[in-house]
Amino acid sequence: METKKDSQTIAEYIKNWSRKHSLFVMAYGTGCGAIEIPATMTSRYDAERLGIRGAATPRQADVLLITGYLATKTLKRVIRVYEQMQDPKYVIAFGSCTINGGMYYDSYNTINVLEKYIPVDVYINGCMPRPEAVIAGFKQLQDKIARGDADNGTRYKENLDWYRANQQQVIKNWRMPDYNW
Amino acid sequence: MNTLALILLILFSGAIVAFLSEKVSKFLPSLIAFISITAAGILFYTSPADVFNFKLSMAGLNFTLKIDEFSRLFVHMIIGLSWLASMYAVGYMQNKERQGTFFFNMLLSIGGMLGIVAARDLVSFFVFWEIMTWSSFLIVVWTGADFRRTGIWYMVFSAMGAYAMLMAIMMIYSDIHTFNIDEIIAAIAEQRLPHLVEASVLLLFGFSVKAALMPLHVWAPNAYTQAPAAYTAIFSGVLSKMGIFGMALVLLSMLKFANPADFSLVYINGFIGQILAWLGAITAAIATLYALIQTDAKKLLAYSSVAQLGYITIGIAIGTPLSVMASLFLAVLHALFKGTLFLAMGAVERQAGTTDMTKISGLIRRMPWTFFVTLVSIISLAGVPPLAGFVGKWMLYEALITNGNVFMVVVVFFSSTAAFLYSYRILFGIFLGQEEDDTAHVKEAPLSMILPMVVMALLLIALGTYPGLLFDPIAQGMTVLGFENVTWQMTVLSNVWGNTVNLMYISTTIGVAFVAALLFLTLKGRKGSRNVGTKDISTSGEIPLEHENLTYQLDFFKPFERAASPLYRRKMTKIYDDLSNGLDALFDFTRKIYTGNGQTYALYVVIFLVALLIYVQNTL
Amino acid sequence: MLEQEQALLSQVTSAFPVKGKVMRNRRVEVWAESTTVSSILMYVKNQMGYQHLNHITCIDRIEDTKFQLVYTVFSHQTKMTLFVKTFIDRNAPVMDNIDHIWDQANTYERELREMYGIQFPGLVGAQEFILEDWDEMPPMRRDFKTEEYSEKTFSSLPGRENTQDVRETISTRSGEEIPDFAKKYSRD
Amino acid sequence: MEGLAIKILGAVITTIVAFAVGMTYGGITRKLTARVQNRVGPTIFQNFIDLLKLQSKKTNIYHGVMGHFAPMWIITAAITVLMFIPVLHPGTAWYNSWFPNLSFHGDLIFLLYMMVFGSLGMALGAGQTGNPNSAIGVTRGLSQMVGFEIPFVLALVALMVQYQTTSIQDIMTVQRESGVWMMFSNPFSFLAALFASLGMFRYSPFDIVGAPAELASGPVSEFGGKYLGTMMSGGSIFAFIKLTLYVDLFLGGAYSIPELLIKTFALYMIPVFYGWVNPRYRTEQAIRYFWGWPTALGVIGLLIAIF
Repeated sequence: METKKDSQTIAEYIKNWSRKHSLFVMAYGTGCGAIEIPATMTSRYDAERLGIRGAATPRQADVLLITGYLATKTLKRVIRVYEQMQDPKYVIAFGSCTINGGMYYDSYNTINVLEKYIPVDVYINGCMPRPEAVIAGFKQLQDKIARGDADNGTRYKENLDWYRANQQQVIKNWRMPDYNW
Repeated sequence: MNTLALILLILFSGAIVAFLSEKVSKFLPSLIAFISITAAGILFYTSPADVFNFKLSMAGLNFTLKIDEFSRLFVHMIIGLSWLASMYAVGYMQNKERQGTFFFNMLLSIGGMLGIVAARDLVSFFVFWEIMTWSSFLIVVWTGADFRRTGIWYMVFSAMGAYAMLMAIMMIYSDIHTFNIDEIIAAIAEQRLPHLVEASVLLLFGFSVKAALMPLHVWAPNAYTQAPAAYTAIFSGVLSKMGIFGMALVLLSMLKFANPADFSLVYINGFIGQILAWLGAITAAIATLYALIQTDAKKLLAYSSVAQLGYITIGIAIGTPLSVMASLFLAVLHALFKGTLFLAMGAVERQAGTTDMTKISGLIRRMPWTFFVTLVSIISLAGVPPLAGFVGKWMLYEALITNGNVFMVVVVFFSSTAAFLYSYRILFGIFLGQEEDDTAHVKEAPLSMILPMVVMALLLIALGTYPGLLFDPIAQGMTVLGFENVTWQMTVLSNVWGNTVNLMYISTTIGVAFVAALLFLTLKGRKGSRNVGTKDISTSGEIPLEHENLTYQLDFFKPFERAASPLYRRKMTKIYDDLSNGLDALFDFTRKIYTGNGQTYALYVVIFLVALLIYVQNTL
Repeated sequence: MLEQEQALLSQVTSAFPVKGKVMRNRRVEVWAESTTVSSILMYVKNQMGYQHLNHITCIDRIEDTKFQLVYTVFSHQTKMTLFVKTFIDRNAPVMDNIDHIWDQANTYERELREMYGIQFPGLVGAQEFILEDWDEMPPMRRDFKTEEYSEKTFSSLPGRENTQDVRETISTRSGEEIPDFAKKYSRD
Repeated sequence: MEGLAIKILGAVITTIVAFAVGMTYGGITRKLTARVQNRVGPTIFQNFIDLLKLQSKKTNIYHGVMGHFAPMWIITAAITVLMFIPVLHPGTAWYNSWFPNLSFHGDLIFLLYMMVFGSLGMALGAGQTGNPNSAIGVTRGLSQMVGFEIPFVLALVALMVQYQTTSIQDIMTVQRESGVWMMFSNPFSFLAALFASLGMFRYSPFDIVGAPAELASGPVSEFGGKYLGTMMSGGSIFAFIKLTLYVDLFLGGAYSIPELLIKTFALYMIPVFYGWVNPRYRTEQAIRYFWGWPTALGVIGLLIAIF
């Protein structure tokens, strides 16, 4: 861990430091977990003190926060939003549903593992995770950014074929436009 | 032969030849129009300044034509814009029917305008005025569309203006038995013109019609919209300035040269000027409000022309050196930027088929040059530095503030701030927004259409830093109007309080900052910078389908409209409609006297006789 | 006792060849042939003031190879709910379209079409309602094996197939007892 | 030549000061807002961190040439206006050495129009993205501008007529010589301008342009990375410019940087405080707001200035 940090150049270190302390979150309220986000952002838990702030559109966002289960229909939109985000970008998967399907493990239209479709940096488990857990997840992401490990977009681009194959297995009628990424 | 007469002859005979040549080829009239305007232009610019004198005595009348320094400013505008517009018209009118009629009238009206600015007697002034009015009327109804709303309004108002002018001319003639303008001015100076005020008001009424001033503007938006774009540029750019020319003649030459000792006359002059200025300000405000709710780009520009003419009128009506200068500067600029805008809209109409902003969008990549010229003219129109429009606006504001017309400044400021709204509307509506598939076939207009627009756009850019290029002829022209020693500098603006604005520094700062920002933003991280299409937008993750139009075009300024709804409640056309309906009813009532019944007429005779008897009885 | 309900029942049964019963207070059900359902609904809406269509429900009676459809209508005047129930063949499920009686029926019928594969002749509306690009058996049918489908389509990552109950692990790690009430919800 | 170098250095220093002050004020506002909401809040330098992060994004998306130009227009307008505004009192030592820039060469009306330049670029860039939210945001912004411009112009005209000058420097000099600030000599105009400033700073209830949660941040919704970062810097400089302009015009200018900071901060807190206790207006409500009492105050101020 420390070795990696030492291997960074000073410019990279500063950049990563700024990225770490300024996380614009695109909270994609796909499932029931979205209700935990207001609690995290407002007075009691106040995520803004860590530099975490909501972003309105994927263009401005750094972190894609998937809050809960993803229907296949929603997955399409999530992929779209993810691809519209600009590097470096990070994904936090939130709740059990994104890990193994959670209580929707046998549903016919809810995906079970998010990581098959887009790369995930940090999982926060629980159903629902409490705001403390969310903040702990953000902390973990910040550590990862500071180490320079969080190269989510690169991972996606390098393994694009694998991700695309998985995505197309679920989204049968693949109508994602060519221009999108 | 006399050069001035030759120029007019070239134009008028060119008109006839153009009309006849349509039989030979559809293409020929446009070419002949272009050639004759080019010839007239070459003749004008190659001849020395003192040859433009022409006298003709006929049927006991002396026709005098002379181009002085003030007229010369307008001649520059007329010839310059007409030349560019006729070059543009070659491409624009391609494949259209009845070109002969169009170019006949176009050349006729250009000749008419030249005659107006050169006329030094009221008869030839009036004759040329009517030539201009009629030829422009024929062009307005040329497309044949919507004759009732357009043609009739235009004709009725022009006729009203012409009658008023004729009455004024006769009034003056009955007083001093001359038509010559110089003699009239001399007579005014010697106070030999008892009907000066009445005649001035009537003349101003006639000119206000052409300048589309507030209560008399109703013909303008439709007429500007209906005329083909190549002519609308001239129509709105210079033809409407003939009203301004006339106003300058009356307000600044005739009334100003009156004896200053005559208190009432001076008072009247100031009074008329104030009223005109306020009318101009109200015109500017109201027309701007109506411009921003239009959905057709050409109609929007038509309303905007009315508004801009309001500013120009203010400057002339206030009558201080700075305001007159501002007004004339704005007049030339208006010819440039509104000419460009109408030409650009014509190009859009020709290439994309419509100027309805709810139907087209995202043409920026298809018509980049048209977008560029539109952008430059819109920035000039809005008066944003560093382009030329700012110079005119600045001088107008400073003239009004230093003159104490503070509330008028607020009205003008309101209208020019609201002008940002429609400026953005037109840029966004046509060139920005989503790129749609149904406009994918649109190509850039041909070079012969682009070139005139680009020339004017470059002029606007140059005048933004070097307005002195234009101050020079304006200052010379103002000498004729009686403003001696108007001071001007090439790149510095100043008002009577001694405050200055240095345009050179402004342009330099903007240039340096912009280039620095451009380099920084373009070079920094250029590997990661990507240009994506307008369909790649964040719509909450939804993928817009091909046929889904996401452009925001309808009810564009609805919130503003709601906020300003009291201002939209009254429409001038409705008032005129009510007036005409009322008159109709009145005459209808009057007509009832004539019942067509012999007994009723017999009764009238009896009543009349009784009344007569009673009257005679009483008097005896 | 339940006069209103009896009156309603008798009114419907006298008008149509249906049988039915009073379920309880303000709940009346009638059993009808599938072909008469639309006329019953038309009748109760127009003649008896049952203006409100609450819902259309489908129950998959796989044992009888039948779908049971339940139309729930409600009267704002009498505050009574009438259930019109019918069976249709599960192998060729076709039912009368009633969206000319209630516009909102369109939505329910599109859902039934998608989730059970019941056809409503003359039903207007996009074929896709909630699902996108669905080409399997309609998913709400009971013979659709949802877990199998889920495993096949949304298979876990290699090494994470085992979705076991982790509470054992957690409890041993933190030295806590799993309470009894929690044990009975265990997946195994 | 040496004089030119000094001048350029002065311009750079002015820009840096304006940028730093604007950004820090933004950060302080965020901190204060957090404290008001009983939160800890970010550090007051959070905006700098955000900017650094935005500028160090690896990929940047733009939609066409106007989208690429828009941030440049904003920053150009910001720097140009800054160059023509007297940051400090003319004649003071600090002023003469570092902040004279070009403030002799522009006047109030020029500044008013120059400020629009940036908004125009922004509007064009937002328009080309094709995002409907952007266009809606722009129309709201323009409409609101027509709203607050009326009381603002009334106040400024009163100012110019009262002091018989349109130069900002002269206005400052007159205030210094007479010893009475404009805000006391013509309080009505000052109030009108103050109300207008609420709309100018776009804090709630006048945050209808960005309208978080309603328009997806409005005009900037398609801008990210270096583009958003540059816009942010331009916006910060503009905040400083507006505050300095108000201080110059109504509060008699400042003799030194600390004095300027105190005055501008006090002014800045007015829209911020007002925003804390107000929900968002609709566009037409906002316009009507400005055309109501603020305009009446402006007219009274103008009448006082004339007579």
